[in-house]
Amino acid sequence: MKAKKYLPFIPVFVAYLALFLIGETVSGIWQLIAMLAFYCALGQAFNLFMGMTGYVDFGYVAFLGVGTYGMAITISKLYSHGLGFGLIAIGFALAIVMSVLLSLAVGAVALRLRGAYFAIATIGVNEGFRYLIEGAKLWNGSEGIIFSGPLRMAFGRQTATVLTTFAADVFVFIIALAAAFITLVYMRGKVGYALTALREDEDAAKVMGINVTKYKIIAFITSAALAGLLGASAWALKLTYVYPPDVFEITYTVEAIIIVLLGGAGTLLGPIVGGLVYGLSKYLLAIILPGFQLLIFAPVIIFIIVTFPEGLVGFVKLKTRGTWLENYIV
Amino acid sequence: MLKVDKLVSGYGPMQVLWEPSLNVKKGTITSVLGPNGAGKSTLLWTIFGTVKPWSGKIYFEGRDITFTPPHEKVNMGMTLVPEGKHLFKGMTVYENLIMGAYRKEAEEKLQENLELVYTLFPILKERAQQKAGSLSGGQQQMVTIARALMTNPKFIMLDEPSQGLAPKIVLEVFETIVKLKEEVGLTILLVEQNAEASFDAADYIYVMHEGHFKAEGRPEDIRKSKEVREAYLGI
Amino acid sequence: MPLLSLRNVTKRFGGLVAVNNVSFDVEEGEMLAIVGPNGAGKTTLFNLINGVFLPDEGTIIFDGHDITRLPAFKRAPLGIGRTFQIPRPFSSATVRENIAIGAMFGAEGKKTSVDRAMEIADHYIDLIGLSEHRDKPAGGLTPVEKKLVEIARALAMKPKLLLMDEAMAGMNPKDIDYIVDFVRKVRDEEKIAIVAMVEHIMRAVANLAERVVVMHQGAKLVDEETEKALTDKRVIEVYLGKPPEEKNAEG
Amino acid sequence: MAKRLFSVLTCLVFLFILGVGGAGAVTDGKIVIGHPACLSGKFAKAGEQATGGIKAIVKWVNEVYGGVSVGGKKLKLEYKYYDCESKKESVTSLLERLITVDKVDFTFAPYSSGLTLAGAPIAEKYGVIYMDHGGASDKIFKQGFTYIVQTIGPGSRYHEGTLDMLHKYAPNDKKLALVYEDSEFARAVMDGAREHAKKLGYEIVYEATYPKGVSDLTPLLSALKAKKPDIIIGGGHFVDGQLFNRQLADLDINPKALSLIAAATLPAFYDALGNLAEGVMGPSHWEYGVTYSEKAAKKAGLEWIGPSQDEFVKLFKEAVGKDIIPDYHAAEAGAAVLALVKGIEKAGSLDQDKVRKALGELKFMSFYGTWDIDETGKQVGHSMVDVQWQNGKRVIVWPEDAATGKLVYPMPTFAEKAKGKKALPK
Amino acid sequence: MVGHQLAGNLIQGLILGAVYGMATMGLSLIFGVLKVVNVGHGAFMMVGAFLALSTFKLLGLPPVLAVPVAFIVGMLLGFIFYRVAIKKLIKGPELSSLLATFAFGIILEEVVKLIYGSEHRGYNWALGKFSLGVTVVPYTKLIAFVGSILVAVLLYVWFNRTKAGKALRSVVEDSEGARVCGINVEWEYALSFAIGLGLTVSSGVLLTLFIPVGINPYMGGHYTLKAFVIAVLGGLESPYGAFFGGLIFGLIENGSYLLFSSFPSLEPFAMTRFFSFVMLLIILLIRPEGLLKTK
Repeated sequence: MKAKKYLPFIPVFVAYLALFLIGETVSGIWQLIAMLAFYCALGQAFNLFMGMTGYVDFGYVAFLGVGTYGMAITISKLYSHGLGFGLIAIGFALAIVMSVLLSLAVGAVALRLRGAYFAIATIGVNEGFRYLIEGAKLWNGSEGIIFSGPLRMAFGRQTATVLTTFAADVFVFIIALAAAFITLVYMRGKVGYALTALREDEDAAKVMGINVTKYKIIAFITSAALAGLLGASAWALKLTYVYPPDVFEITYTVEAIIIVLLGGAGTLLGPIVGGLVYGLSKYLLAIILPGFQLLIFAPVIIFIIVTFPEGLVGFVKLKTRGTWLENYIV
Repeated sequence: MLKVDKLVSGYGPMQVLWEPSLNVKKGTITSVLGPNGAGKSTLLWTIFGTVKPWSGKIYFEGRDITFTPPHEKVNMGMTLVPEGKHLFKGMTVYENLIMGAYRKEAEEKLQENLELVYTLFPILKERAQQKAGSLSGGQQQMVTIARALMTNPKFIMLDEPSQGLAPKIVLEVFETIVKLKEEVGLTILLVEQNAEASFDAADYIYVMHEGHFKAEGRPEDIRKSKEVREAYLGI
Repeated sequence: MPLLSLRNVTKRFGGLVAVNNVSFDVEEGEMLAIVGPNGAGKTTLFNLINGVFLPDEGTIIFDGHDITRLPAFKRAPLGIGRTFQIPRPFSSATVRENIAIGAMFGAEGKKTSVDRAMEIADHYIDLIGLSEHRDKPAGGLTPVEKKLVEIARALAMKPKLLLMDEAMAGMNPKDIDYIVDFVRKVRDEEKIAIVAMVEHIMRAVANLAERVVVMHQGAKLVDEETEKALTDKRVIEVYLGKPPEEKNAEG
Repeated sequence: MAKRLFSVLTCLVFLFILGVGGAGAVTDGKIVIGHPACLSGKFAKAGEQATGGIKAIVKWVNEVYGGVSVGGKKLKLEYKYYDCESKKESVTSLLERLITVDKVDFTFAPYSSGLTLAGAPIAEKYGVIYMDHGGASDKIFKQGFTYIVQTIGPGSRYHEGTLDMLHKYAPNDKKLALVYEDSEFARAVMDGAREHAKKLGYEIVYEATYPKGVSDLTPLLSALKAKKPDIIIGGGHFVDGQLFNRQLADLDINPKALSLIAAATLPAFYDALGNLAEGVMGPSHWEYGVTYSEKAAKKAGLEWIGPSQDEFVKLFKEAVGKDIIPDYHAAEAGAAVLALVKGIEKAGSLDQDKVRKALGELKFMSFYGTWDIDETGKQVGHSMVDVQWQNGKRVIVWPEDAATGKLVYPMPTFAEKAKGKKALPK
Repeated sequence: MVGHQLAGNLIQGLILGAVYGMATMGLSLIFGVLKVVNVGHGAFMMVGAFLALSTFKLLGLPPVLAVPVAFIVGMLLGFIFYRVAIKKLIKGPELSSLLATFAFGIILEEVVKLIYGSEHRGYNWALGKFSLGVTVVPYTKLIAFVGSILVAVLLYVWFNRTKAGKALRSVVEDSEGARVCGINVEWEYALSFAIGLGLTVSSGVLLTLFIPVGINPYMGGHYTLKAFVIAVLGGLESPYGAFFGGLIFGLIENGSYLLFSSFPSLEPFAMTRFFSFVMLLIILLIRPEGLLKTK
């Protein structure tokens, strides 16, 4: 009974493991795999909140942004203190703290709103925050932080290269897996049932004794913390620089939405499928038709959305209901 | 006037209508009775075309209108008075009525129909410039019926006209429905939960349950049938 | 001490007084019907008791707690369950999950694990006779089945007081009898006080309730034992309308 | 439905295999340059120019120059590029693909300091030379990367020449206003300009920045108007420069000289503003009309390489298939190819470290001007030119030895320009 | 002096605000009728900007003549996109239509890039200017201002005085009610999507009268964001609310600059943006139905 609940984690784990192993064994495609993992992780973390609550956080990228800053600030300020890998750990910790703090602030304001109003309020937070950084010259303002140098000085050439071109991506894998696992734990626990209830009917849920605000905030914070970690690894540690317009770019939220919807909102496997479809098709089009890929890509999105409104995994889930696969595809 | 043959429809994967067949004679009031969820409203919405039929046929004055879109059905002289308050709350009573005369043929007869409506519901003339949303429940129901009359129909379908109204208002509404038949000469298909009121008004009754017609007949017969009353109507 | 007691409760919406200075008590294990035509203020009253609205005046005491200003989600764990006029099950969740959600967050929610909640759900599914629909999404059920799921969900909350909003509206007599019997049985077994709100199905009132509160235009009109209440002159007047000469007063 | 799903899945698997595998380019007898270019997204304009410039020079090397001589053999150049959509995620993956799957020999950075930085660790990891042709930030070269080589000049010096020139032409007009975009690059330019202005004794009467993507500068300009500056210098990118000039005209603010970085020197600037651009100046890395030639190289004692300016323009037009004049984006990318060719020939090998060493020692002149890098890879040899729009043409007015005309000072007022007055030297 | 500057800024802000307002009306209309958030909004404005550019540069005609053309082009695009995707998506999850509009935006950007390239373009339609003492206003801006108001008024008249407009209004009020009146609701949906895009594309033309430079395929992005804020200011579902929301936004954006520029450590422009987004949040909290909606 208990173990059965976690069966759906098997295909998720297998998918990420396979992706990881392909990247490891086939030489020279690690960055592609890393990009795919980034998109999967982005979808997985975003889905944790959007898929389970039905709320669309359009300003989601702000959490990645502050996470990036968390790591960037740590490395650029503390690199000379000889902290070793503790430096990275502090960076991640600061990323979590900053994204959680921001999510608390956003949640307090925006989570009272619903539908399009929530979405637009969160856009406001994202844009407003970016302009605050530039306008009040927080954290170096528009000049951003470039910290490849400090990273090298802290770890040496060799290690720094490994950190940026490999370890950062491994962290992304871990974050994706963690996001998937937390999603499943939530789904199978009281949090998930509370979220299902509030997604379907918020007032009825309240009357059932569900503290809807609490559960929304739980999902929101978890999702934000994962985003912060993702920013800290995939953007800070990997790219070693941060400019405010680059990390608060709303396109990333839209990408997260696309990934989740392509795969199927609220499903566990959806973000993986969505991330792979999205990342791979863009990548391939960029190779085959450089400069024209978006022209092809956009109609493909429309086609998929029209044909599979419940997402690819959502569609398979409906089709496999009642078969042995039911336990695995969630 | 209206003939429905083995109609099947539903929402998403859920089938609601299980092949009911029905016949409405010209100049009569036909009533469909049954509890909530029996599929009465779905029947009307499917006839009108908001809900797409899965199979079966619908004929109006001999023409096959199974897949005719709703606005064309209004052109043919058929309309529906929806359950609840589907009126334009932000517009005045007068504007609501004018919207009823949207199609050309109805617009030509606008003055004529407006007079008729004002005779039937004098209160609406008084409140013509008031926002429809500010009226009482009973008056709102009058506006929806009046608006339907403005489409210059031959045949109207009423979906639970007594829903949510105080008992004495229900009586008034049914009196009006009978007037529509007798004085205006309309053919009426009526869907109701409130069996007692329907018995007095209707010429013919169908009893619906879980998407099927379980009984049909003249009101006296249905009223007499203890079995039907006990099993389906709860009176 | 009564289980629930309302004292001089008033709720206004703009200029409209939806509930006007209403007081009454509900004893433990009692079955009370609140009767009144549409617009009498019954639903508002329910919403005040379980916290969807907060009253403008008056106090509400439940089981020794003053709950007048308590948010809705904190009232359910004290033992107030509720069903809606139009059933509102969580459509995408299965029947079993719906009922389990009740158990998870109800009066004993804190102590109830997810697995235990599922077992409780199974118990109620069997009780309401929906075993074959156990793993179907609740959205796909018929209205009557939805209503049953909703009642089971409320019962799984282990309430001391169950508020049933028009639980019988629009059902056929067979189903009404079934639900009435079912509710009586559960009440007798679990000692739940039941307050049912009824618009016009007197059959259910007569069978179900021991006492009737009649509401009219937001105020309490009658509070009597069932038989007395149903034959009360004022009640008949409210239900069948005033004499014809006053007919046009409305509006 | 199931069938459709199946076909979608099959396609996916197929695409995946295609993406992962891909045919490795055969590199024998060729030198392949890989470039994750910005052909769409926010840097699409610069990306189009850069790919055009590279294509033009590759063609010149193969057809006119006859190939790159390595170890007695003449090797042809090949150019392979993908579109990174101006996005950092794509830069890393496409750059790696170019290095590992396509097995290119040398790589080019995408445009902008940010994207250049995004790719740098990958180039470092594989030890492949990474030609920076569009990332001007000085900070890139303080990070300790070894394989990065810059062609574009560092930002801090953009406006130095402008100030020197104005100081010489109008020593008494001392009221200077600095108005720049709030970006890392433009701030570097402003800091450099401020320093230099102080040295020259300018009085900075107004200094302000505006954020990227601004659509109305009115509030800033009305404050600026009150200060009545003689000289305004600033800018940042393409759009804001056009906007700045346009709104100066709208609000009737008439400085005697106006110099804008990035925007003012592009043909699109005049195209967009028409006569209002008359007399406006801009510092530029390169302009059509500069006087760098084989002769000039000889005079300066430098080795000359590459096509003449006119040849380059012709090749560029062929490469992009449009009748547009290349701007400095194209020129600096093209010049980077020339530097690479020269470096390879000098090293006599395709070995990355040898070529990198050779590039470090290389100093030459091309149509783009002088090319010389310091030990970090930063460009130090290239000097900026100052361009002024005179009668619809870009005239190089500074430095004097490269100038093709004389500065018009003060420039006509906007009211005069609106009536059709041109900035013509007396 | 400061008073002068403020007055000047506010006048310019008012003009820009009118253009912003008109540019947001289409967004609100589409959301009001279809509950579709048009994420590709800015891309449609960009199409209008290119139409204005081509009218002036290729045909040598006053760019303002492009307004009706833009309206028709917008409507055509609207009908096509409605038919291709929106029709099937309005009944589905609300996000799917959002993605479709995003994809439409990309398609427009890439097609325009194919035709015109990614150069930043502009045109110079010189009509002279007039002075108001505190500031100078070119006649082109005046035309943009008057044009925006005119379009808003026309829309208002159309909505409230014509039969077709009333039909659309009735669909907004209650689509079932409209259906039983014989109104073809499907058609009204398509029509409102088309009109919404028509308005958006023509607002792109008017925008170029205010800012005739920087016209390029990717120019629309930040107008989309601004339009969202403005739409919420005005109540999200009401096109006129959006218009007044635009006026307010323009005034605030330009008016608060002086305030922030008195703090030397701040970047005042970015702070005005920050301020307008903070204001958005405050409004959403106190009056989520919008600042201007009376109901």
